[in-house]
Amino acid sequence: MTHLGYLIAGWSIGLGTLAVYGWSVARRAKAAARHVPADRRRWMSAND
Amino acid sequence: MSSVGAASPQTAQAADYSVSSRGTRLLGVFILVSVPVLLLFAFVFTEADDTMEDAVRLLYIHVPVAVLTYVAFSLTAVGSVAYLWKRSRWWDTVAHAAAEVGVVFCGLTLVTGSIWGRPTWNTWWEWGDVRLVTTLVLFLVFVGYLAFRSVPAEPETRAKRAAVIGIIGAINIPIVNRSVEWWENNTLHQQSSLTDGQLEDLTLFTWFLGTVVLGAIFVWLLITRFRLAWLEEEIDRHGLVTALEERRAESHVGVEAAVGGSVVGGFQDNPGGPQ
Amino acid sequence: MLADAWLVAAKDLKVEWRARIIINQVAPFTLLIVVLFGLALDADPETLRNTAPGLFWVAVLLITLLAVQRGAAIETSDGAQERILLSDLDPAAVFLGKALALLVQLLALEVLLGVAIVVLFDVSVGDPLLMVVSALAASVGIAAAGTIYGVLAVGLGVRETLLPILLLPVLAPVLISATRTFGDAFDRVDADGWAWLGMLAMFGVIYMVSGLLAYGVLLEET
Amino acid sequence: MNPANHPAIQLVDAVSLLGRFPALAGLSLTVQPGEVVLIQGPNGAGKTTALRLCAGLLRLESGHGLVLGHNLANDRRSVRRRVGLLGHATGLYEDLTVAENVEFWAKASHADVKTVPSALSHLGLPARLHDLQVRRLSAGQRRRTALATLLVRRPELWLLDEPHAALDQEGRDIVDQLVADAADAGATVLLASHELERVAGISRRVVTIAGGRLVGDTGADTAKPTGQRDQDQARNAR
Repeated sequence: MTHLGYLIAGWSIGLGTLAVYGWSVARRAKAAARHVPADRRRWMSAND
Repeated sequence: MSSVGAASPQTAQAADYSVSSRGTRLLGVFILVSVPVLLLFAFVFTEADDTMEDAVRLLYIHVPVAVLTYVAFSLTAVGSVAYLWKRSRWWDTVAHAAAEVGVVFCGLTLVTGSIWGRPTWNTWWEWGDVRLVTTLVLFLVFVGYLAFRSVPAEPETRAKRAAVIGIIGAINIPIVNRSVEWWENNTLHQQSSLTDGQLEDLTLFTWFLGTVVLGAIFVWLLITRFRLAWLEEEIDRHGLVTALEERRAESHVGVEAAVGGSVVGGFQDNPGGPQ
Repeated sequence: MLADAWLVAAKDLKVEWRARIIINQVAPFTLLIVVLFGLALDADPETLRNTAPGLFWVAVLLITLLAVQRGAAIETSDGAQERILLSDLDPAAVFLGKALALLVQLLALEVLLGVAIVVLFDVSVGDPLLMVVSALAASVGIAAAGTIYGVLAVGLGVRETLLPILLLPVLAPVLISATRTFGDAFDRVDADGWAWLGMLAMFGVIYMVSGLLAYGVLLEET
Repeated sequence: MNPANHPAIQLVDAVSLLGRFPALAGLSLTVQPGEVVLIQGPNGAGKTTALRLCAGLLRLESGHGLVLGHNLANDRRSVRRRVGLLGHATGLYEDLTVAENVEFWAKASHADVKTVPSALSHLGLPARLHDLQVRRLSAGQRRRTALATLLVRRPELWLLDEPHAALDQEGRDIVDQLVADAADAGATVLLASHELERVAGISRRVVTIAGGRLVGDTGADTAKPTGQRDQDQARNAR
């Protein structure tokens, strides 16, 4: 396979960034949810 | 996102502060399953391109990410217009979440495009290319948008001004695109590659799959980011309720002080005044 | 409304004429930019002539930042912005007035900058009319966008640092187009300057309309 | 709007924020047209915020508010055009002269520019000061100039935040006269001050706020020399 280095770099940066970003958003949201009363986190019951 | 994807509804207990819902958990599972499938298609099932050789495999992530960038910024513009129209916090939050996810996707568009351009065009960056320069300017416009949003301000003021910035940013896209196109109309981009009929069915399918998978990631991120922003505003409101109670308590203590303890003279020493 | 716009523009210009901030501080800065470019580009006459159009407009963008900040500071120094809200002035008229005042100041500085570039970089102007008309069209767009973004960051306390990142990317099309028209006017690039003028005019119109519509929303602080 | 049918100010449980601080935490206050009301309270009680809310400059976070018949929730712009607010900032341009400033704000309020000289002399600003740049004025002279910009506008509701601050005895007397004249002309005046004894003479009703809420509302009888009360009652009856 040609350009293997570029391929690995491109895909790993792409998927890696999305994973790290997604993880950080989920973590921040989890931390934020601690400070909000359960009844004000309204989408949870609405979607479930 | 893996942690959320793995969490099943049964494990969600009262002490669980995860912001996932059944929808996002299903989406998470789908993403975890489909990413390896996409990788299989992108690296194993499809053939190398005649001219780009194996570098074409980068396009299976680059193109969907680029498309979703424009979706995200369009969503910011829609949210901004809807906010100014309806003045609802929901739309402001949509615009904010879309802009942040959009900046991440826009950055990835630039990076993956650059990595693809190096072996293909033999350059990391090409000033003459319309889409490259447009995307870079767009990136900077929305980095500015996020910078503005991160400044502490009264929420309503910030929402209104951010909406204007978001709309102007979106208006700017076609203007920048036009001007760059005129500037150097020798674009290096394979403008016809999707339409000139030389593509194999499998290549086309992989592109489609890439759009679906990255679209799912995009939606998951958008929803989760929206919920984060929503929670942050709820915290703010909750803080306001507490502050209001404290403030009201002051009015009972403050009666005697109000009548007796007034300071003669200066008007500068009033902390209730505008800062 | 035009009378109100003129009232605001005349006030801004009168304040500037008294305070001389633009004349005493920004104008010398303008010359300084030209000199710095000359030093940075190794004093090679041919390079200087080739890059003169771009240098001119980059310098204009830097000046714009200062002029916009100054224009916003006039209103915020002692709560005048609030008084404007309490007045009968239509926000669109205020926008028009402030943009007009900014335009006049930019044009004055551009004349200075143009003379400096022509003299110091030894540029020969092949098409003075194109140069003048395109500078006018570009400045209208810059003044309109600058006025919009000038009020955006007011009241947030970080105007100085926020303004460049918000305003400059938006002005990128002006930089591209105006550099082309000047390149053509200086006989430096093979571009149709008059066609680029259309782009500048379009930019000016779009931002003028945006400002007229959006200024009311932005002026109101809370 | 017929002022006779509306209170000049009607706030019900008004909450207003400064940043994220609830400066007004449920203020209820009704002021009838033609009334002169003094708001007093300790530092940080919310006096300034109350005036700015009534001027249409602040958003009503919750509660109801009507000023001159306009709803604060959706028509603050109409309110802003009919009030005269003297705040802590004077809103003057330092580099313009006294006359230029007053003329600018007169024109900006679409008021008659010909009344500018008389307004300036009414505020005790002699002709030699008219062509002086505001940056050369003392704090008291600035406040007089700011009051002159309000006077040319003839607002229906005067909102004066510490109007006596920085003024000498002559200036304070002028302000008192200004308030009396405004009330005579049928305008409503709301003053905020913590110098009760200074302003008590010009106001019939004293409202006390603390912690962003109303804690006291004494009508005419506590803070008013008897001699003026009848005069005031006659005035209000008109």
